[in-house]
Amino acid sequence: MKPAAFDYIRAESAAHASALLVEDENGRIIAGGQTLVPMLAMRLARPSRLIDIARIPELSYIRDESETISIGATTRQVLVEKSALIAQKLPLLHKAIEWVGHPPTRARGTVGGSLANSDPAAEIALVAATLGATLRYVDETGENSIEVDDYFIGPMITTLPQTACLIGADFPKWGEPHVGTGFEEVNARSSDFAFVSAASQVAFDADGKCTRAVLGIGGLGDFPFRADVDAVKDRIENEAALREAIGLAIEDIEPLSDLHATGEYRRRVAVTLACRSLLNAVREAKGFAHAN
Amino acid sequence: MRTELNVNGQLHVLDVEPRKTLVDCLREDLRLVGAHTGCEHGVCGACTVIVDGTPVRSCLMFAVQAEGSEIITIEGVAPAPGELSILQDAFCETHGMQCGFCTPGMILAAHALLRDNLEPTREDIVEAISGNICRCTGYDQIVEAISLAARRMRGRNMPDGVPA
Amino acid sequence: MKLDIGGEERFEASIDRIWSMVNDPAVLQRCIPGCKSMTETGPDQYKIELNLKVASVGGTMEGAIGLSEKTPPSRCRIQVEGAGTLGTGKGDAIFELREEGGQVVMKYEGTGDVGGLVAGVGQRILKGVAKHLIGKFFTAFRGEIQKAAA
Amino acid sequence: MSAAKGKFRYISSDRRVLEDRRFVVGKGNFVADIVRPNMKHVAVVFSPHPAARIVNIDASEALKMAGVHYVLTGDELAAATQPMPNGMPTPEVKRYPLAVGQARYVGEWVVAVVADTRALAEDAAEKVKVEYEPLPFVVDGKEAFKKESPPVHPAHGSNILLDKTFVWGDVEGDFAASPRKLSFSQKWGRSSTVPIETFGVIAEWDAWREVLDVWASIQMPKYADQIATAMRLPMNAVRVHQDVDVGGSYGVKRGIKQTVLVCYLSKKLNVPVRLIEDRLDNMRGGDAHGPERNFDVELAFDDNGIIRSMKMDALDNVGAYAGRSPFQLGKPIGAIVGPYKIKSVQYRAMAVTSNKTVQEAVRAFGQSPTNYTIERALDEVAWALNLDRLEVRRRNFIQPHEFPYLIPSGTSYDSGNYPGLVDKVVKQVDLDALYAERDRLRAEGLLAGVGIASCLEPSGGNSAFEPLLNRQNKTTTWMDSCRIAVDALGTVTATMHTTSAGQGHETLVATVVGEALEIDPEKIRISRAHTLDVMPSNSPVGSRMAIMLGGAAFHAANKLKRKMMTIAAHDLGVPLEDLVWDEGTMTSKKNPEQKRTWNEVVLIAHRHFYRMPEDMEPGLTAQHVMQVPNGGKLPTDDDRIQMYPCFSFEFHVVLMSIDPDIGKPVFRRYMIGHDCGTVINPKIVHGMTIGGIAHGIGAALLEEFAYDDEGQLLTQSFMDYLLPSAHEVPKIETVHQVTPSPLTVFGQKGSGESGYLGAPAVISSAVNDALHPLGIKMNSLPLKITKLGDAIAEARAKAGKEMKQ
Repeated sequence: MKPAAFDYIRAESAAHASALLVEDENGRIIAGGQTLVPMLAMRLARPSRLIDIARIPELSYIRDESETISIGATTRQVLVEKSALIAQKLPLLHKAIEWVGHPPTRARGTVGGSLANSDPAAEIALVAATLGATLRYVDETGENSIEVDDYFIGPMITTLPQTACLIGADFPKWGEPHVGTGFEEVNARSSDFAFVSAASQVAFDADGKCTRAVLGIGGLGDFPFRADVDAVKDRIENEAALREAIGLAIEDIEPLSDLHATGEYRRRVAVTLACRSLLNAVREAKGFAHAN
Repeated sequence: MRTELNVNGQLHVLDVEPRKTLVDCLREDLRLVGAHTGCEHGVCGACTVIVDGTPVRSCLMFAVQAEGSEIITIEGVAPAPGELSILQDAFCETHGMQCGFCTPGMILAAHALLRDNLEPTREDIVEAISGNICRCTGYDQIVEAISLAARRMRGRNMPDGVPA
Repeated sequence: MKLDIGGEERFEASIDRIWSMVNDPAVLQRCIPGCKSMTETGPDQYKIELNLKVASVGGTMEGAIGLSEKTPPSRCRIQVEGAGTLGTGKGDAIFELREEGGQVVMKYEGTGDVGGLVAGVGQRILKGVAKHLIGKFFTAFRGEIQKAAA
Repeated sequence: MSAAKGKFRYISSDRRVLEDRRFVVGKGNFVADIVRPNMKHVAVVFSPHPAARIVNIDASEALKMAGVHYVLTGDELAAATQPMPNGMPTPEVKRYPLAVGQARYVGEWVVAVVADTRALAEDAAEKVKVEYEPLPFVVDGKEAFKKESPPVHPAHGSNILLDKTFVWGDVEGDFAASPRKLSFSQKWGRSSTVPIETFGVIAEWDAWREVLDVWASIQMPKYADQIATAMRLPMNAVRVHQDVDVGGSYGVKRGIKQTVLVCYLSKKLNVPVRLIEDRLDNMRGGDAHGPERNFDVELAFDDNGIIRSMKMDALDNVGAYAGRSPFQLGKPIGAIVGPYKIKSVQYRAMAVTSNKTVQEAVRAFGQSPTNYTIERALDEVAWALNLDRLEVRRRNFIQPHEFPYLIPSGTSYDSGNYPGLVDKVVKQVDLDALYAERDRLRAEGLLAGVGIASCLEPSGGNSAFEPLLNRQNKTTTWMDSCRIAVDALGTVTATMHTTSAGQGHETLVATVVGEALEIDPEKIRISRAHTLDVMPSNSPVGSRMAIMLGGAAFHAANKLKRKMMTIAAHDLGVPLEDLVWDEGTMTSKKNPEQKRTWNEVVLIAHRHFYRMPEDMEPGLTAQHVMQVPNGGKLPTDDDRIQMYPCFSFEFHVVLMSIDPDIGKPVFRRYMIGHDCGTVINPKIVHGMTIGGIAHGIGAALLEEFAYDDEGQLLTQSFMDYLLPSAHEVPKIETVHQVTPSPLTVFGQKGSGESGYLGAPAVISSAVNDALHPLGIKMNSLPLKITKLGDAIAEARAKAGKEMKQ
């Protein structure tokens, strides 16, 4: 399990990384490498050149912007895990991050790497899909962005242009007074990719009325996606109504089926987890107010 | 490719192929063979070393990427030849191993935990070593070793946070 | 690892046009993802060289492609077989063309069979990737139709 | 252990393990740590087909590459070496390190490439073009057994390597006389021990000395013999270095094909050659999978739950070649009735070849699957009669006063107190409270179950199954050895003659020698001889080292002690019987003024020959070769055999719950009662037991070498073959009991396979108890989440429908 030979270069900036990709279409960006290196070792991936962006200082940050929490592409997952800002302002990501791999992989793995590698069951991707994050990148035309809804295509495949270097992701902050989150996942071992996962965020107004609810489901389809539960937000505590709405929302998804979980399993458990995550989010929102 | 590696406080100047993983470089070029290769795809943790203060998989990192980082391997943990660190001694006290193959990685994972947390719960310990597979012990005596080391380190006449 | 392949595509073109495209090695070469070369070895038999690339994953393959059981302009069978750094692959599908509401409907159904490295380490994502590659084929195929129309 | 306290000086006391010091600092001596000058590296090309004729191999591209030295094919290797040993009398099932003419499973090694580095060898391996013609194949064991299935080895004529029915006792009579009968089937899935260190080997041929040096991560009896045979070398030309630390084995580190491959290459190229399997090589082509076994069982019992007779069919799908794997059906014959008084047994042992990876000896050598089935049988009887599962076990247990107990298949159990340990565990775990907790969880809407398993661990391994299953094989010698020397300055060195994979043999020998000589074990140096400095050993298999190496060390130490006392007695002019030994000082009972110290005797033996007794050799060495207690006989004509001598006992109780919507089983409580006789080192035994349970948890819930219908192995990496991490192993409580064996020097029994023998059985028992209210049972391992989840959903849907009707 030794990788095929490649060249290595440290990019000085995202624009430099993109220029290097323009120069050689078989180049590949590496940041934390926690997904890419196993593929290199197995020779599933064989780039001509690795373009290392891990040390570009301006790509690692967690910033509180007016509407969003903005996270740099090479921000290590461990920094997200330990960030008080994330815990406070992006509680869903805070909840999800501990499900990502295990401590040593979170020490190297980056937020951008997880988004770029687009695993159907990746937790950060799921949170991005659930909250409707915006992904920013640099390519030869300059800085651009893609909405997460237009981003994922399938396992490892995204709409990110071939010459692009992802630079960050902006996760919308919710301004409501009472926000709750829920994150549920089933896997064989806690560090494995989820069979299915569900992430929810709900907001309640001061009168105890649910004003907003979002739900994302991972591991079920080719990529994590947002399922529409807006129609049931008035009945958000009604489990039967939730189950029905979720069932409808995922009806057209062709579930993944593999050695570890059948398609039927994934579809069935997706409903259960989605429902649980929503109810947990509701409980949390009603239980205490998130000071935003 | 010319690469400078800072390992256990010593600077090494090496010529390595970019495709050489850090673990292979440590083992083959520096002959520091305490980090072991168990899976070479980031699951087993036998190759764990400490890079810039955190335990990482040295099989998921290329040596060329490690330039400029501070690397600590198991060979850099014992205070002196023949003298064990508190943690290493605790692993001996509880027999927190059998074949010894996962042991260096396990100790480094624990080392990093105890640097930040001298009062770890069982759950903290389990989480800290959850990326290190031990096929022999069932983990019980490993958890016990780390817990014992924490106890002993708490009792030391040293400020918290100073690694053993 | 067996993969079920199947679907339906609609094209704005005449059935004869689509038929001739499906049977044109030059078109196939341009549409099959990563196809580097296609050399005729016999009637409806070709040797192919692929340089597959899906995001990070990629590898070279050599193999053969054959068309058979032809009933112009409505039905044909395509068989592909290859081996390379990623393992082995086999595909066997029946294409059926019919006209419907001024469009041509292409129905395809068959199985793929993947062995070796990818089957052994990539079973989780294999189906998703296969689907993507088929999608890429048809995107390119549509491009060919437009190119011809332009 | 408390019973033993005071009786021993070092044995049973909670002492450190000598080996640990080198491991905690990363100074183990693993095979991958060893570098030989000018060493070359091997990578292999594997078959992507389950069955295919090898039409052509074109290595020209690979050979053109700089740094590439050789490309070896199966044809060349087969012409130059003997086929690898074949346990069964099936001469047409030939096995070579590289496929010859035909590949028989996905992952089989077809070509080996030698290059300056492993990375280069892999580069070159990609360039080797192998042309295949796919052939019909079979992957399922029951299919392979059928006459019409494609034979994996056409020359052999069928896939059947073994199909032998044993009848011990009046099975038909007992069945006819029993008022109740039941039957069930279940399957033990294909998993293995999967050590974190893969197999690795270095061979170095010295053409001038004519010695082949071998360093390997090996745990195999008769390794040097097998190398010499395969390489057609005299055995004294093979030097296996046994001081290589083995990074886990649990049975499977037996890489003879890997070894023959590098030995040949080293000889051919005249350079040291190394092959360290990478994880993919190991998983698909390391030939180290474990048993995959279908069971069909019929039971005859009475209304009280007393089982009179059992018919068990066991069919093992051994993979593409025979090796030793069919014998894994033979070893369980020595404990075929478990700890129960079943009077008669019919046992049909079937082993078939298929187009899957080859099996190797796995921890307990087939006993754990059989225990899983015996325990299921006890549960089935209880369910059939609506009796308590533990009560049924109690009624069938062999009682303490009945030992030695002869089981129908001819093996005598040495000692045991099964009800005693069960009582202790029941008390400690508070079984009633555990059931109450189960019911409380059920009331909360969870599925919850208590699992119970009481199993035996046969120990002190010999190979009595070999002559039983293959009458051409008369091997009945199965020894282990120890040599002790006291040097001229009086320090003690003990030598053992096998490798170690974490079992703490150095500690074992030091403790035993220390005990016998009454000196601090930490002062004893333990050395591992290479095989040209050899005494015979059969390596640590079958939980044998505490018994066999411990026994050999004890006897050697006593011989040494006797020699020292003889010298002292002679020097003092007193009869030998007059001397007492006290921490190495030999004192006259009659006249305590008269004594010789350790150092005085050392001086005499090494330097003052004039003070030595006549005819006594100078120096102080002693050695002992130990044969397995009560072993050594051939099977009787009616197929009865004394298998292993000692029988450890373990009793597991668990509480598990399953969220019915998810299907993931969760441990709530895990307790094991364990009795392996006198414990030599409590830390080691504890570790073995908990580690065995963890391994059993893997086999029961997570681990499987899964194949699809096309014969592809889908679990070649650790991303799909799932080993338990610290999260998956619960806190395990232990209860000890010591029932010494009358057959061993300290009363010790084996414990190297403990935990693993009962964990899969108890987990299955708990899960089936949890599923009981739904009216379903799981009949195969591993109990994967999706399998459970889907079965529960189906049962609930069915129940829902029935409710509506």
